[in-house]
Amino acid sequence: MNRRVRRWFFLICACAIFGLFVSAVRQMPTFGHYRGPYGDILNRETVYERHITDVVTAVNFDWRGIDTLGEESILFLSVIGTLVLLRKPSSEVNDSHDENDTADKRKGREIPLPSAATRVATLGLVGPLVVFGLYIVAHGHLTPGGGFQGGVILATAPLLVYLAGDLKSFKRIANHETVQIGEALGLLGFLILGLPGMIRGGAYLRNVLPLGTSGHVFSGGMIAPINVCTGVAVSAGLVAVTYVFLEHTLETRLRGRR
Amino acid sequence: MNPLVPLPLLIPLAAAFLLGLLNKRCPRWFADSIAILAASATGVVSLILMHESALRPIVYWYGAWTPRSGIALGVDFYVDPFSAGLAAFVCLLALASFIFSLHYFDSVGNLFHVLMLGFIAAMCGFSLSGDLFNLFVYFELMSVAAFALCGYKTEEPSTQQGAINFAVLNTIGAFLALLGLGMFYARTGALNLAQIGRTLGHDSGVLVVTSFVFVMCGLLVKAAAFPFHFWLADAHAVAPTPVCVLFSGIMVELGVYAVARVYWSLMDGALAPHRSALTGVLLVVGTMTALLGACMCFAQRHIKRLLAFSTISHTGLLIIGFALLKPGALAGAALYLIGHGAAKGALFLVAGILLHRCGSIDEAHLYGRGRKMPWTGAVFVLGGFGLVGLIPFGTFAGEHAIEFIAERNHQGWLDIVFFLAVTITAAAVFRVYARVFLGRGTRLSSGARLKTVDERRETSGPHNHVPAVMFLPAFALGLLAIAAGCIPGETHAVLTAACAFADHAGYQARVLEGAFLPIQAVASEHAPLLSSVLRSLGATLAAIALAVFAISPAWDRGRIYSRPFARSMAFIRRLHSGRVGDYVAYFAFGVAAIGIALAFLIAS
Amino acid sequence: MSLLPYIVAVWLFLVGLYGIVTSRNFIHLVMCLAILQSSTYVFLLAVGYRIGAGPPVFANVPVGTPAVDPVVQALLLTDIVVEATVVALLLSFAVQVHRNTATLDPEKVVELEG
Amino acid sequence: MLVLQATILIFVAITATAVVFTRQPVRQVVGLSFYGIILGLLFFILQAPDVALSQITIGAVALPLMFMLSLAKIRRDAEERKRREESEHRREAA
Repeated sequence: MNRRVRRWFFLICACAIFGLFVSAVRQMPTFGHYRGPYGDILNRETVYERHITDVVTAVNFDWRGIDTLGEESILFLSVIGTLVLLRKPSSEVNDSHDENDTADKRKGREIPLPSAATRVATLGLVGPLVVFGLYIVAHGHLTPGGGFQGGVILATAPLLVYLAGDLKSFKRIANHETVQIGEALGLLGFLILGLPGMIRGGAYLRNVLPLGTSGHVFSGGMIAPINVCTGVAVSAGLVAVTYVFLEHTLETRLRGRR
Repeated sequence: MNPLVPLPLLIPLAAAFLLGLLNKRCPRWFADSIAILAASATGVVSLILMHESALRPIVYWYGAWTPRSGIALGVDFYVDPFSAGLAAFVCLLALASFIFSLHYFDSVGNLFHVLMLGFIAAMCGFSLSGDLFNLFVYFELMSVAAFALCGYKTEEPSTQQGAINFAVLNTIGAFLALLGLGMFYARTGALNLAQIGRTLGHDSGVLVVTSFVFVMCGLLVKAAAFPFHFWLADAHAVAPTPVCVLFSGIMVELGVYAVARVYWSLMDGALAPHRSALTGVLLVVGTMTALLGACMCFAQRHIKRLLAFSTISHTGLLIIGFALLKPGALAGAALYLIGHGAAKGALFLVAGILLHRCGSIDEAHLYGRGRKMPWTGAVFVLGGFGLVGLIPFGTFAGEHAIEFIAERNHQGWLDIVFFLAVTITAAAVFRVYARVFLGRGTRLSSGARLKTVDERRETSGPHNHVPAVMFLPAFALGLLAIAAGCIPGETHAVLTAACAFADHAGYQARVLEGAFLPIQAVASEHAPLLSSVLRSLGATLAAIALAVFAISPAWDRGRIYSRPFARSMAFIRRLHSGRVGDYVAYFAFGVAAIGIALAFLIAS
Repeated sequence: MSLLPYIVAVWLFLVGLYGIVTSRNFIHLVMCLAILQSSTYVFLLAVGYRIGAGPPVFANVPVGTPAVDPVVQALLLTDIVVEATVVALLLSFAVQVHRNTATLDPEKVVELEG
Repeated sequence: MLVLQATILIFVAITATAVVFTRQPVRQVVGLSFYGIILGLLFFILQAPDVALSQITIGAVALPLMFMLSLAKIRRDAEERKRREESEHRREAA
């Protein structure tokens, strides 16, 4: 199809889908009048059953915990996939290094360090950011937030190090090996935490820890440890992905600096 | 609760995480053995589950959240012979491709194994899950693993193109399904298949129909049904051969299975009075898929692409088997799935061997170069017989059952569709066999190259012989394709399982109340075997004749006299343009057409 | 108003689809896919919304206070992670395409045809 | 409240359309980041603080970052290719 035909063909089909969709949603409960039983039951039961005050976290890690295991595996596989896809082609592994080196030097491509003020400011942010991320991870079952969100925040810390120009530390923190170990460990932890419930005769991912008092940090049984595992896996996964994309630049810059 | 149920998901996942943890710190043989061990263990567990669930299906609630007063709180796995059997078949094919790939993939440590294991876990979870959102999660897990595996050979431009087409189409499909899921959730407030089905009752309003259409179209993208099938050939043509075995042998078929599962568990009550409408729409889809796939298959010379189009064609036949919406036809489709998966797996492995030995996958380049590999050629021909549905093969048993039901429902014309599809696809395989392994017939001019993929060798090391680890899996799959059709008592067992599968009320009672309604088995009527045997022999002969004709000089001369035929063929080929924009436009067309047709037929 | 969120959702879906159909750049295409995915966010949240209700967090309010549906929110968290992962994979494909063919235009990268 | 929701919803639709119709990738990334923030806002208003938090961290920060990184990688790729071609030219000339 040429582009014009394709566009008009698509627009006609899109109109049809739109019409179909609108005629369908007219039969849905009106906006703002949720009536299904599932959510309401969970809202009512979670605090009694699980001593957790954030129901969304409870749904993610307890009621529908297996979904989250699947989702973490998606993250894991996609990180592995990115590593595989962006690996250096075998033809580029050996040659072209020297050439690049000289070329870089000749063109004066060394990137200047950020100014001292920027460095101090960015590096100074790392500490609070890590604390904030850890807080979000650890309080997932009490207040909004949890493994995912905290994990993502934690993952931005190494990037700040990168932005501050401290490339060697960044490379140390974020290189494939360490990060991948972190991710795999987090996921294995999640997977293993589900097993005791099964061994005790219940079912996979069944809670076996004491539930504690709701509202306290040590409450909700298995949710907190699973949350921590998720946090580790998510932050490691995101660091890994950004590192893969940055790797080449990083190497050139490190070489330029020498 | 039966502690075995989550294992088909957990074993491969654990193995994947473990290998991800060790990565380069463990030697290659260790990764190989872990992967093979995990696949076999999962297979054994699935077989045990299949056996245990034969009499009564097993429902497993994660976190021990059993339903309260008929409302599901957690996520369940539903094990019946179909779902467990599919998981077992996944593991079997995975085992074959793991063994086949012992010589493969030296370049990236053990990450290939990690991806494959994740892929296996996703497919097992996908077949066992009883929750709509959980199904979506495994759909995505399967997709992500599949995208990465498909784009594995990073140095060829075509690889990325195939992988992008695959990824974009499947992702759009997944999110369309998710919209449908949201509509179901708004209507019923439930995510569990059984509970949605119960809440829907007999409502067949436009909301329910549209939601179903969205979910179904999302799954049909995976199933490569017309007009969502365009990604499949591109993805198969570029993926590494061992991965193709899983793509063609089971992943695509799982899409059809999921449509069947969703229909029988949640829509059968609502659509019971309108079955003929759904049957009509799906028969059109299935027929188009089967015939288009067959035509495109015959027109290929890139062997993997040829096999991929034959997969499209046979998936169309599977869709027809489901579209009849009868337990008998469903049983036939299940048999057909196993028979076809094994045969197609064997064919792909032979293609991999050719690539290993000769460094090419093009019919023209390979002319006569397989003459020194008579046994490999024999497996290839065996696969061809599997595709055409010769009598002892699993495909024969399946086709026989489906056609019997079709005739009883006054859909006798489906015989012709079946005949054409299997004849043409098998003829393409025989043609390749004659040219490559016998060195007979006209040569394809390698000058008039079609724009297609230039495969490089996927393997390193010596190429002067066929290693046993490559030949044996192919041979075993070929034998399995025969065995799938001649296990005594199989037809009856599959029919019983199909009746349980299609028992809408029984499914709900089993999941939500833990009750067990006795299965009302359809007495297996003895279909007239003789006519089926004759038809299968006829199709085989026709396929051979067509292949002989295709390699004879008469074929080239005949081209001049068949302008309209050639022109329509060229048009069909132009549709498969390899441009993702076109494919997405066809996707929109498919959704709109299926949705409007179904809504219109049901409303009237 | 009662239909607006749903219409916005399907609009996002279709506009994303339109972007993909007409895209001349793989990076642009991936971004359109991200937009398309966000349609499911809007749709699911709209489905679970309840006028006048609070968030499903009972840290400071007693149980029984009207709250919106927690399930769709949990689904969304999964959904968002899925989006990020798919985008990462597609971007690495795009980078590879450019490395191999020196173009990002889907119309020009045609290796698989017929 | 409803008016606020309606306004933001319409704003979401407009921003999304703008992002799709921006054909220049770098500008589009900025738009996407903005879109992520507005979506996060919408989620807050629809009483979903958990989702809003992850939408803002992922949709407004992580995703645009990934896009930027891959754009940078592609640009560098193009430069390298050009340099390689130039040096080949020179070699041929010599």
